[in-house]
Amino acid sequence: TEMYVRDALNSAMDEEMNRDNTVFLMGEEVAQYDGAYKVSRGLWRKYGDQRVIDTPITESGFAGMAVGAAMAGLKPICEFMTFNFSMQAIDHVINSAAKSHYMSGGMVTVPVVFRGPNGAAAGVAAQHSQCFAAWYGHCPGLKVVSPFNSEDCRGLLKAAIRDTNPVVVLENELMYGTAFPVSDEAMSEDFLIEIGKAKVERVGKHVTLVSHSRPVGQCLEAAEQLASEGIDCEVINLRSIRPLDIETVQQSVMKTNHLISVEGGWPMFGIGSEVCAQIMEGPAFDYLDAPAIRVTGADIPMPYAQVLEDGALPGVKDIVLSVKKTLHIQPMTDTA
Amino acid sequence: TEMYVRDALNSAMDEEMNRDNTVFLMGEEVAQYDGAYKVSRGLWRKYGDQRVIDTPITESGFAGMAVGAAMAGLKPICEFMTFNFSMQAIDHVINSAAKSHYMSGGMVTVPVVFRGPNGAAAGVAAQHSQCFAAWYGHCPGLKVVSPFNSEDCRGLLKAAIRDTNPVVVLENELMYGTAFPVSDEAMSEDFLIEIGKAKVERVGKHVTLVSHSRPVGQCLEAAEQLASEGIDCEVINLRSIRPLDIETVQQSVMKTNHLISVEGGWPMFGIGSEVCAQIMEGPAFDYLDAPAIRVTGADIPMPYAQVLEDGALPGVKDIVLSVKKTLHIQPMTDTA
Amino acid sequence: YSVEATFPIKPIDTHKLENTPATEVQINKDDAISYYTKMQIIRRMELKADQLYKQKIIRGFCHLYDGQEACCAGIEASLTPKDDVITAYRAHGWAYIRGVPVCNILAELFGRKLGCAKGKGGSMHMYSKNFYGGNGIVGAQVPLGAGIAFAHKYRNSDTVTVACYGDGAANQGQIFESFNMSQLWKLPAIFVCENNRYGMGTSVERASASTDYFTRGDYIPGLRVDGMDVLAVREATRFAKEHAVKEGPILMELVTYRYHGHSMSDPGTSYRTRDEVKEIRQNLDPIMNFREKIISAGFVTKQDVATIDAEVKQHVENETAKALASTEPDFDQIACDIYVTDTPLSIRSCNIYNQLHHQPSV
Amino acid sequence: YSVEATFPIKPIDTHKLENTPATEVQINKDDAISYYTKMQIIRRMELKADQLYKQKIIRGFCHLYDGQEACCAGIEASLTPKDDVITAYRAHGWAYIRGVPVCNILAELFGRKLGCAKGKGGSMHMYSKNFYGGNGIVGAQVPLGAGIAFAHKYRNSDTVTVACYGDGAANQGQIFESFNMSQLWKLPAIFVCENNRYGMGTSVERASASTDYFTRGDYIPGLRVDGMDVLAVREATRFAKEHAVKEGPILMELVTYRYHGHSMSDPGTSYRTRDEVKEIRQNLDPIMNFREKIISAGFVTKQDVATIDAEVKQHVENETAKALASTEPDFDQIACDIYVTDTPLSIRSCNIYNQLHHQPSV
Ligand SMILES: Cc1ncc(C[n+]2csc(CCOP(=O)(O)OP(=O)(O)O)c2C)c(N)n1
Ligand SMILES: Cc1ncc(C[n+]2csc(CCOP(=O)(O)OP(=O)(O)O)c2C)c(N)n1
Ligand SMILES: [Mg+2]
Ligand SMILES: [Mg+2]
Repeated sequence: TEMYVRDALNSAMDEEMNRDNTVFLMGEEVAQYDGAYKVSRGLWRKYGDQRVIDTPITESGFAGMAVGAAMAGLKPICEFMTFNFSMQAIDHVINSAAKSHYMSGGMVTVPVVFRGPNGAAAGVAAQHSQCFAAWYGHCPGLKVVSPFNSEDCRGLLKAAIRDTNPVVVLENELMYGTAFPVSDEAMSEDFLIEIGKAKVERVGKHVTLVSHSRPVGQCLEAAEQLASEGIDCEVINLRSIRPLDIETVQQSVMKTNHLISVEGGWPMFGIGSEVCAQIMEGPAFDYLDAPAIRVTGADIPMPYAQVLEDGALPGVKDIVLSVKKTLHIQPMTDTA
Repeated sequence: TEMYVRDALNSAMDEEMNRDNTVFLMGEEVAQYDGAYKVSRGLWRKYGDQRVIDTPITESGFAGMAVGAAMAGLKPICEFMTFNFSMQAIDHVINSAAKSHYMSGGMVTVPVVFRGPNGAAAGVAAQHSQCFAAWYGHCPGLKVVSPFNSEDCRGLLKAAIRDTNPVVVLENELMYGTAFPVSDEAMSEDFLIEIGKAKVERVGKHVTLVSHSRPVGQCLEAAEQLASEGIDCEVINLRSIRPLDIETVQQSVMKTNHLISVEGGWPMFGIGSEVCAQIMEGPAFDYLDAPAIRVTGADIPMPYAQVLEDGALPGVKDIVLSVKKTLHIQPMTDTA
Repeated sequence: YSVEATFPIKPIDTHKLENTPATEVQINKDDAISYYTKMQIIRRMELKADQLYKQKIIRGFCHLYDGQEACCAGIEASLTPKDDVITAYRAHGWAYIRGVPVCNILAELFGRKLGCAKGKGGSMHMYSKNFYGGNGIVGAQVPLGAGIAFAHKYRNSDTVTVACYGDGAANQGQIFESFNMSQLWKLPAIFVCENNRYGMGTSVERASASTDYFTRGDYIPGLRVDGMDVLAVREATRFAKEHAVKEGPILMELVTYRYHGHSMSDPGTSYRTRDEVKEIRQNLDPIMNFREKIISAGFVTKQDVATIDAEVKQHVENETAKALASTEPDFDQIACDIYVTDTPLSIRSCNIYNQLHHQPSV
Repeated sequence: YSVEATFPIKPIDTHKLENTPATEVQINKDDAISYYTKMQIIRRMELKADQLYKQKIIRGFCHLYDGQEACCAGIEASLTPKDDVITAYRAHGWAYIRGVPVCNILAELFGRKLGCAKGKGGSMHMYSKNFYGGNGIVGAQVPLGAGIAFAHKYRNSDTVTVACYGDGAANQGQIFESFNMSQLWKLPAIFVCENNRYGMGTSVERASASTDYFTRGDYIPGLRVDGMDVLAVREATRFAKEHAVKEGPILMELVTYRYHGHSMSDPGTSYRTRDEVKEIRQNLDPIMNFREKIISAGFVTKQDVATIDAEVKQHVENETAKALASTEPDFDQIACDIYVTDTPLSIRSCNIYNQLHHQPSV
């Protein structure tokens, strides 16, 4: 079967709501409007006002309410229309959700899911294009996942909903309309992907590309392109930002001896920074034949104009260039 | 002269308010109460209600107002009683302050300073102990400084106030009551420290310790201790988180061939992560005789009890241990 | 031709006010024609944007203002250029009224060099002197506006700041925080709720426990005004400005309507009926009704209006052509304007091999 | 001895309510003695904490509740154990009233194993069944409380949630956001503003454009209650609970006072006069006045009260001793309780050589 990312997310919520009537969805326009990006299409008609709830545009308030409801034993899925707006509510994500279990010595549990599109969309400029993976990944007490394809979306969102901990699910608007093949297993109602495990999306031997979300696809594309030149890339889809599955990266690096991280977010204190640092500190370091390097979003607020936006986001060409440089292969001038 | 960190900050504000009457201070309890930590002592009495303003406990509102006032040409110093509370206002720090100059194509300027104590204090538990250096450092459009001693505080805060860009000044409550010698030059009313430059606090040849804020002092202590064992540490005080002065770190590493980062914040996507990644990507990498490693806060929400709190924050012993391990010197058992 | 006329306006509801605005307003011919022309230009510009969006010349978010023209035109009519305005992402009309030529607005939407934000901001982020945008974050412009008002007060000027927000935004906590501080410090702020009945797809009753937006400042006095009548809005703003300068903050709810969907991806028909839109277009349109008024007052003839309309149309066409002729921003611009800087800066690109260059600010 | 009595209470101001609470309340002897004893235990516990703070056995933040005892005791008197409560960082009194023994509260303050949060939370973070803390972030507990109320409604139970906040917190935007959603969805929530006249060093008039806190829910009905009278608070809460279950949210302002400074670093004398504190202690003390009442009602004699007081004192001493006897948490605990987990986790310590171990949850 092929399945759109949007439908993968939708079916994950649908099945979990069906399975457990303490699961409910709240957020702006999630009910009657079917979701700003139609991710919750049909759920309100199916589950009604009590379990699919349109909120006012008050992120701090409704995210706090989701956390409160979770403390009281429900399993809220709190949608941020985009994660940019989670900044208005971030105190609740961190101080109310992530820290309460610890602060209470294990007494309070917060089985809430925060989800919504993260990172850049198209033509929406600086305030609507931020990637929050590193910020949320910074904070103990949270789990943070960043699915790439439909299978990831189903398995990780279902796992997130069943998790007793607060989980941040970073979706990608640019992927909602993309279809991916999905295995029968992944279509099962009990298909869960363990949070904290990366996936080797493509086996290769010359260089490891480690990425999350949409850029995983760009890594796969770059790998295709490079394959035609005899360069064999291993592509790792991190899937989970916290916990970060460094072991899978390490094993890969011990084989390929080269590492490049690829992400859409800003470079400084980003996902690649942590991967590089952990690799440096760990057993795979001695296997590196070249320094690990990062491909990232440019270190700028997102511009609106297409030509500038294109330059602000990593593309296949940045990956190809970086692979060739790392492997000391003279890149052709036009890819630079 | 000796000067307390608190007084360094206080004198910096006082002098800049004296110099430029568009500079004003706003925040909770900054006026009549003299500041929750007495950093603004005397300013209200000197400058009055118009320029030293007690706000209600509404961070989102008053931080937004500070940004608006800055857009309109004033130079607000916006105090967060602690940076933990800046989470309620972080949308304004990022989306209103950091991004506006770019989004407006250079038309809007936001000369605001956000300041207050950052990171752990003593016995205040998880919600009051977070370090925001990496979060703010992640975001282009902001400048972020993290002073260590009295000289840093004077020079960086004064530079921040005069800067036409939004600057986040991350102070440290545990240092407010510490006195440091201050040079005559640093007592000058025009003493400014360039934002974006690190300082070599101690010259050494065996290993580079790079740090910011209070842990710089711990690095210096560790260096003293290690000196008695013949190990000569170079200690770099980053001073600025964004821009990050990697050149100074690189130069040092090229000399010492060993690098350890030291910070009070959480490890993942932290300051050390970025330092390690940039070193790996840059010219100093080939000079490393051992992998760069990180000393950080433990990856846990801050516990309250002293014995746990001690274990959650890096200490001199963690630095000493890490130096010895990096230099392949057998640490004595009791330092482990 | 007459040169002056008096019109009745719908009574303005008040909250915690002793005085009330007038129920009749006087207007002279030049002003009337000017309001009409400006509203018409905004209308035409928005329709042009709609058309170009469909042609994929505009991309991403784009929020149109047609239907609400009387709000910005009426407020501006009672402001001076030294008063300040800040609004949300539905900013095209405001940008124009505050002095940005149509070609720079459209060029911004096209992402071109000529754009009023150099193509970096897009639909939501337009600015000009004494106009602070354009803000993509619902509610965020309100504390910013209160801060701008704070600056007026700090400088002892007799100007005001207008901070606009939608009915959806009206529930945001930071707005209540701004109300509180503005009132405590008696800031010269006019808070304007442009109530167009929906926030994206949610009608006011589903989002707001009280839809009497003009009363939601509690201790802040309020006015509820016909936002489809430029004269009512002008009069209310005159009143509000006087209050704001003398006494402190005041709130205006402008009851209005948006014809388009929320943004270009919203057909705007799932949460409201086509009949509703049609009825408002027919009966309450701010431009059509004002046209009737200026004709009946004897300011202009039908023929004159047709001439104005044709000129407006031509103007927007010309401006569109100018905007379309503008090229994309130079790639070098990508890393400029991040900071105000005296010296060039090196900025990290997507890979570590090609640095970007931040030129010094001019 | 009498077993039942009736007392007048100060008239309760109301906002948007047709009915009003009673102006006289009946109380029986057992309840009266129980309220008295509980308030007295809280008072003694707080004084003990003060003493031990000065001895440096308690460290960091510590916010005492003495003066406000009638608030938690009165509310609790009209709740069932299935109703929920959440409050701010001034949480000791509430923790006790909601069932945490004094020794576990004090042990938490000492950072000991016996602490009700295992020593991990400290003064601001105490919890028990149906008591959700204890929150260090001003205002944050209010949407949390609304969310808990949402859960009650979701489950169709007839219980309520009480969410307490201070006069300083009352200006926080997230509170207004919570009001709006609670009213839209008719949640069984009682919002309680414990107005003790100051938020840290700022008096209510300097922080709040309206100090009529009971009216600040706008469309939410409100009560202003003498927060120094346990019976008034009990009656208001009874009324409020009835309303909340049937109609939806309601707000109670409890006018009260804190004797101590804001926290232990605040002597509490720079922003208010010693005379003010003294006067309130003498005339309005919730415990002293209630003692008069129960004596005058014939529930107890002076002698009985002295016995209770002595027992309370002894109880708090005993509990203190137990708490002091408790040891520091095992260092292994440092990395536990971060997550709910079935399997052990390895957690990074401050250096890369010594991993910490997160045990599975029990
Ligand atoms: C904080 C935040 N939350 C959500 C959004 C997404 N969003 C953009 S506009 C909008 C509706 C706003 O409605 P209203 O305030 O009535 O303004 P109108 O669109 O009617 O002009 C929403 C939910 C946003 N931009 N910012
Ligand atoms: C969001 C936030 N801002 C600031 C603080 C610091 N702070 C703690 S308590 C307090 C005063 C609160 O006053 P009030 O709400 O009246 O409660 P009270 O202390 O009187 O019980 C302040 C400013 C905080 N903890 N959280
Ligand atoms: Mg609207
Ligand atoms: Mg108070």
